[in-house]
Amino acid sequence: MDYVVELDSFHGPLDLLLYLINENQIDIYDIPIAAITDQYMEYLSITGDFDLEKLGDFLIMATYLLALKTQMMLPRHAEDEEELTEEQDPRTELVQRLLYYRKFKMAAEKLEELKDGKIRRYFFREDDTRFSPPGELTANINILTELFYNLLKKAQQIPRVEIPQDDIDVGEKMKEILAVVRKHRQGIFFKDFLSGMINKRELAASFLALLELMRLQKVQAVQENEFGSIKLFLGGRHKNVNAG
Amino acid sequence: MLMRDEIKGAIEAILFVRTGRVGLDEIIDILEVPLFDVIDIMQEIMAEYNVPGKGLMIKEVNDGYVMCSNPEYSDYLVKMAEPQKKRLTPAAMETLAIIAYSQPITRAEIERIRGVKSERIIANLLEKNLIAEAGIKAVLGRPTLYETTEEFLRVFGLVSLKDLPPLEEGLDVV
Amino acid sequence: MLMRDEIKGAIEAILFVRTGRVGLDEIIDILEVPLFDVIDIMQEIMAEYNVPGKGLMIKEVNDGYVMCSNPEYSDYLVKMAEPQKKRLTPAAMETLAIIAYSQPITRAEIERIRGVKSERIIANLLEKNLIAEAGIKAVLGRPTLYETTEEFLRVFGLVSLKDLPPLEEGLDVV
Repeated sequence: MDYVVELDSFHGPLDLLLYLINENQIDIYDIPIAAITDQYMEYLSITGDFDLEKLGDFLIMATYLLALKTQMMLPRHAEDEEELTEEQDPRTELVQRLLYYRKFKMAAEKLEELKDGKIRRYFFREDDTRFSPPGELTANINILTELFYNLLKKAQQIPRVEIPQDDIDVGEKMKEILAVVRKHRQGIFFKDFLSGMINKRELAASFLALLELMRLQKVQAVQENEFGSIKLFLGGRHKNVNAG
Repeated sequence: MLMRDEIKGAIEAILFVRTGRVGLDEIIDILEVPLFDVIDIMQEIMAEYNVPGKGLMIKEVNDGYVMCSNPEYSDYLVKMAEPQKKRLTPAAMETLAIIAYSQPITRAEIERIRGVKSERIIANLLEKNLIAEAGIKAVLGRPTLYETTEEFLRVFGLVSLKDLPPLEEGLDVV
Repeated sequence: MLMRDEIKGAIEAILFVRTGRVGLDEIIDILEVPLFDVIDIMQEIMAEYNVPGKGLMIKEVNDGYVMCSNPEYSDYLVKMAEPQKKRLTPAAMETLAIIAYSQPITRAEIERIRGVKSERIIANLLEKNLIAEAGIKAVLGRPTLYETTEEFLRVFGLVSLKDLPPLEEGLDVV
């Protein structure tokens, strides 16, 4: 695959997915999850200097896709041999989200055209009040004080976090995850595993570690109902998703 | 007492001076003329203005009026460089579109549609005065609601939100 | 090629949109019509507009034109609610609050408190003359310090910074 488009140019995981679907000329109602997931993961592996905060959102989608891929590979009961109905298809929620997102993405393009006058539009008089002298300002000192007070209160609730200079070791994180997953035989929610981490680099390292563990099939991630709510099990233990 | 032609001229001047909507009530306050007369004269003014080929138009919006250019000429007006044109990133445009079509809406709802954290973009749109806070949603956590502003209408050349281009067919915005 | 009526309409729209003078050269550039035609059509437009009683006028200024309201109606225009007094955005108020209570302060310090980039807001407050640069902090990078101005005191109705409302106990400003 040629990486013509950098991950950084996508606004989010849904944007990247839509791009892949478009590039491969895939029917959005019948997405080959395995193939798309692999391509998506390839994109993530070449993140480079990617904004870590944004990366977190991409990684959540990655875990979701991997869980979905696992679910799709499960053998179905004999009577399900025919076409899946919409309710049965595990991809339905993803498709809905993609369609919904795409609608706004298209609306954004329309708005841009409107702004640039590519679509006929009204113009109004230039707003010269925007350049009015500061004498025209109205302001209230009590609001100012209250704002600052609230800021201070908020600031004092947030513990200061120093971001370590050294890269957090993904290998170390893999060991940690394995240890935790071994301890929780009934499975543990990934978000519970992450809770307590306040450092973005640590979060990202944990995601990467999890993805690697899943690739090595040492850990299995299962998505139960809700989007984004991923439960982790020791690899190979949890064979039947629907029973869980 | 003002003559009918004077009222007409004064209303034209009032609509011209204001960038944006002038309420019917404001016109009555300023001119001290009965509602009935103002409505009658407005009909006459609008009939004169809103003719194909004319440069200016007058549109009715929520019990008020806005003077704007005739969209026929938008190709030319685009060429007039407006000081500090507001450039928006595609991600900001996307967020703005979600707010425009689904307002009022909370940050969590926006993030659910986009699939990414949007705090910084929302702060940026607030700062550009394209969106504003629109109260609190009565759900757990009491999140802030956002809506688009008059400035949004101005920048995107809309008289009211009704002028937003229709969304793709077959899919309803919840 | 534009028809004469279209050129007229387009010029009206151009003059309307701009608050201030539009040069003859600009009109020619935008419409791509010969100078001679523009001058001729402008004569016609001005003859139509500049009639007693009309709300709008078009004046010739230094090889250009300005659309403005007819001074006959200035008594009414004065009565229009102040072109809505400028309010600071919540984000700008927040930034100003931090500066007011913690001055002199650097941008990095402001951003640490707010948790968002504040460069543009600071530029905006500087432009409004509500804050000013107050030297350089003697730390790595030698960042600029900011403080509030006399104009800030005036806008907020304070005689001096001592009049800032005291903060509640238990919260340290740092």
